[in-house]
Amino acid sequence: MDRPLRLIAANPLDQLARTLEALLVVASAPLSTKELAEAAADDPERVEAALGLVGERYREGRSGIVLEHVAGGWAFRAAREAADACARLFERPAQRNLSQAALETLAIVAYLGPCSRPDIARIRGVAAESAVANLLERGLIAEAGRDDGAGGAVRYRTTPLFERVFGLESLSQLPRLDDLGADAEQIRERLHAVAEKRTA
Amino acid sequence: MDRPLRLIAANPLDQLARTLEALLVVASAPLSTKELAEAAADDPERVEAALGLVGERYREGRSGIVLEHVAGGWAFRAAREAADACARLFERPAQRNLSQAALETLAIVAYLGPCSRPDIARIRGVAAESAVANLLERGLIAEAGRDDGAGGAVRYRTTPLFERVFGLESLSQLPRLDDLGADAEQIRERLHAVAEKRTA
Amino acid sequence: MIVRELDLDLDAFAGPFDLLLTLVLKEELDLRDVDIAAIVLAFLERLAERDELDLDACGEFLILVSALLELKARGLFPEEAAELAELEPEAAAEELARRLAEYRRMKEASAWLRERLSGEGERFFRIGPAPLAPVVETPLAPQEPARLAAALRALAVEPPQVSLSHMALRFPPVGQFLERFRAVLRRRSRFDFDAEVRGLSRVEQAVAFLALLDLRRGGEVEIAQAAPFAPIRVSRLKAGSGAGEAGTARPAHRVAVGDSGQENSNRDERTVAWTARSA
Repeated sequence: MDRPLRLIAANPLDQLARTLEALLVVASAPLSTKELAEAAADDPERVEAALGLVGERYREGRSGIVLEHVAGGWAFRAAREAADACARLFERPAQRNLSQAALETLAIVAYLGPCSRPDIARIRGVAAESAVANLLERGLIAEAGRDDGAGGAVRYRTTPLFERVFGLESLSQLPRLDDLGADAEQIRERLHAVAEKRTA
Repeated sequence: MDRPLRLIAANPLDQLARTLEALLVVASAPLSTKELAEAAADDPERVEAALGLVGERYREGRSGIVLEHVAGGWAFRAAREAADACARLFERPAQRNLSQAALETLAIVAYLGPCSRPDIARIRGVAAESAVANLLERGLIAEAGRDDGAGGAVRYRTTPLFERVFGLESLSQLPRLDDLGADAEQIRERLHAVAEKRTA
Repeated sequence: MIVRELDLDLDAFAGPFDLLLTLVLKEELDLRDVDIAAIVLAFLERLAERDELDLDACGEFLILVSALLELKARGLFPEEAAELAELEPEAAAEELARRLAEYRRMKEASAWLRERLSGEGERFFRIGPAPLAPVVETPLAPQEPARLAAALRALAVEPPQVSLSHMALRFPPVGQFLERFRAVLRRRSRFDFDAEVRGLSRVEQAVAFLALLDLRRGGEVEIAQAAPFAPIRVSRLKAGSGAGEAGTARPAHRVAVGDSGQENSNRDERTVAWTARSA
């Protein structure tokens, strides 16, 4: 049972194998033998050999971490015996709430119509990058052309998924904001004016 | 040399330890003992014990993968001996070359957070906008609501990534600031008390 | 460049800048005896020895020296100090001392963070999902449209009148008044100080008065007052020739520091301009 491990410990490739382990645990995509060899500053044949040692150590039944050869190279994955545990880790219950930043950004895009990131940042008074990226990733907003045609800032609009999540048949069903202005343009002006005061 | 490994193999916690390895290798952020226990469907005491085994196996000098306790949880990272190889292939997490302005801003947010840009500017005496944007982009700080609830200035707090990059188990590991012995809440209270006095 | 260690050689004090601050805050050194312009000059000379502009040092210096200047302004107007910013002078000084201490603690904290960072340079870890991790969807629970309306309404709320922004050490740069008085003196050989600063805030008047003292020390003006509380008359001492001051006056150094010139953040931004002249 422990024979191969003694071999690793005694093996001249052991240090290289440890370097490969380190590279693979940091990587967020599979690494090719060539990439591994360049990073380890060693030659590809030795890397292949060291990968054999790593594969021996990280295999099903022996370790919870398994070395896998996939298209594009080598990567670690979870052992199959831990599949249920991994499923429990990732299948978190539905996230109930949007962050304040996401909610504000979504409200701006929903009520004012297609808006660019600078537009959103101006109204919120903070950079909009992460909130916009987060909403894009969730599929609640999508790109909708550019300001002033080509070359302008990308604009975003809400998606059908947004309407489903908020239980709306269309954007016209959004709660009315008559107290803020008669139409989107007036509301936008009002928000701009307040935002300016806030930073003044 | 291989004795502890044989021990692991014989240990009743061995399967749990392998499950933890699997969870840690696929996780995208440090996992707390509680999260690990829930995913492994086992009890926290046993998880703690199994983590001991995992830590024994994945430690500097022994493996290219190292278990660390950071940002309130457990995570794998690359062994320090592989740092050069890693540096050839990967960006250092949140590039280490933070400017002085960024570091001061980070210190203020870490010690007094959540706090707003005006708060930061008041303490630093210069505008905080670009430093804040820079830290947001690196994921070291994140939005945390607004002053006085809605409509006020956006507040920021440090992220778990901040703790991870700086190798902190939690914010409580930050050194105490010697003089005055004032903790963050006291400082805040005093500031607000003074502000009220001034505007009274 | 470490501002706190800036070596000073003034009439009233010789030693590092932070010792001067400590003595002032402990009231062991009377600020009236301290020539702030000379401190600025020492800093500028040190700055000029370097090839590049050290913005961090400028930032730290400005906050420290502006605190000193505010203390001095209050000290020069003891009976008016209470009205200056609705704060008792002791309270003001204490507040400033506290703020300086706070800033210095944050500087220490940031030094600790920097050290920590360099020690952690060898720790590599993955950021983001593992290559072969299960792909996950985190479905969003059903949301209330009313929350969208509330979020937008909140953004339309007028900002509160009460803000911490006025807590920043905020007063007009001395240089502004130096220039203004010189401009007046190019047109007229004398002017009435009180008339010139009428309508300005107390703090502005205080800073204007500092500028006036600076002009006097520079030998540019003569100040006369018939009686206590009588109007202060300022008269030109040397005939300024066209562009400026002849003789001993060296060209003015000017340092303006903001944090990378972001637009649209006047509230955060403190751009302070100093005009330092040889004494």
